[in-house]
Amino acid sequence: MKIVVQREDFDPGAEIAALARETAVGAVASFVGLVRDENEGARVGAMTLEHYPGMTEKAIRAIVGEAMRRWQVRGCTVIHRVGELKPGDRIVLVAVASAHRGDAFAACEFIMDYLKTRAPFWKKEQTAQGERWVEARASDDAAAARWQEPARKAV
Amino acid sequence: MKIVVQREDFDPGAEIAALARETAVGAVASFVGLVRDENEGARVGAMTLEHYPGMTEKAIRAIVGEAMRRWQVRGCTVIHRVGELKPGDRIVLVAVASAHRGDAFAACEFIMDYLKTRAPFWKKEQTAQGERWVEARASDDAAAARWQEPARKAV
Amino acid sequence: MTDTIRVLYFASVREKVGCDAEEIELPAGVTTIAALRAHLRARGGPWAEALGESRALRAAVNQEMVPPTAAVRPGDEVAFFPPVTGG
Amino acid sequence: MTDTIRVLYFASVREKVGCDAEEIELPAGVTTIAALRAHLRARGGPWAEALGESRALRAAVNQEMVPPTAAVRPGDEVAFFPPVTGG
Repeated sequence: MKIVVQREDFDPGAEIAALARETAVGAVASFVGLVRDENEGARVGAMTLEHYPGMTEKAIRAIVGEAMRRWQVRGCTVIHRVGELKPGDRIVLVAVASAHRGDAFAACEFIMDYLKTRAPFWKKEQTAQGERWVEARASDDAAAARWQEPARKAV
Repeated sequence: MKIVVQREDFDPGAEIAALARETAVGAVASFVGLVRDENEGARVGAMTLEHYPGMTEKAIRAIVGEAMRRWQVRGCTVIHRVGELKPGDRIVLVAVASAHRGDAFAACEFIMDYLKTRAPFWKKEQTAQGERWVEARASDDAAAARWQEPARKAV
Repeated sequence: MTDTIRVLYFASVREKVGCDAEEIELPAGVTTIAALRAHLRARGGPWAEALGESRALRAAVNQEMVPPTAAVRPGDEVAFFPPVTGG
Repeated sequence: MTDTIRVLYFASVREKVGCDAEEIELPAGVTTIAALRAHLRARGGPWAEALGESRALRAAVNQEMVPPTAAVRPGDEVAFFPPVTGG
């Protein structure tokens, strides 16, 4: 499991190749999130990503651990950038290696959905109308809620 | 939409970067399928991928077209190799670019599931026990069936 | 206009019949994939085996996957093959 | 043993209170996140606004996200922040 929070860019191809090195891996599902030049109707010129050092890595490790409990995962890489970013810049990479594609896809999407709602990152956008903190989306909560396991009955 | 069937290897990082070039793209979901060194309990030394030239490209184009009808897709790349492959070799890449991650993930997994059951490729494995054609899996049919839309009522 | 069709075989079907493509005359009365398969099977030997009724085969007409009830017409390109295993 | 806790503020909360971290004495009777938030809000001014009851804020104790009912003990690291927006 490789979890990194950094200011620098990353290389998705190199990360995917590193996960594919083990010959029992038949599937690598991955996701790259990028800064869009438009959000909620305003042009975005730049963005600053703030985080909670220490807690961030812990939170991501817990999310990945939960994914490994639920699915057959042979390797996982999460890289999240912080600091100043411009439209087109990569923000986040989640890559999951597994023997089979179903596990790889599910674990990758699960990690992204949980990261969106549980990892302490905050985005501030610079637009023509000034700076603004990005607001959390109800759709992200809904996406994460899909993965909730049925509650166990109290005994 | 880029669809290629080729003997040569491909570069997932370069393909993902090409899809990410448009700044309205906020998400690129991708999948890389690889030759495993073990299948159905036997060690696999090599594999040959046969296909139906002409129909293959058509079938993949139809699958990608269906994905674009169902989800917001801003770009899509499918590369599938044929010929001789060894354990660890890449077989297939599906990469989907979208404004949002939900569309990118769904379209990418849909294309993989349909490709597995509708694109005319056949795998033959070389194992210590000799050559054998890989048999289609019921689990792949089940994975593709998940995406079936409810039938319209006859009028 | 021609009365022939082109028939292609892939993967294990191709290996069993020992042939990857042939031109054949479409016999009168053979108008569907199922009928064509029965016609070819009637050649006996490797044909009877490769296209045996118990085999779960797929077919395509003019490069589109079709059910056994699909029509076959002169000039068509028809293919028989096992369920696909790419990806 | 110390009676102080470390309180951290992030994003819009940090900007509003004009402070990213402080050490405070944990007052007697303040034993939960909700009570600590009310205690800080009682400072008035930017505190009342940044930690206002109508704001959907999140909290963490020792770097784990917790509900408002969670316990706060001397020595803890507590953080207040808006809902996260990474990824």
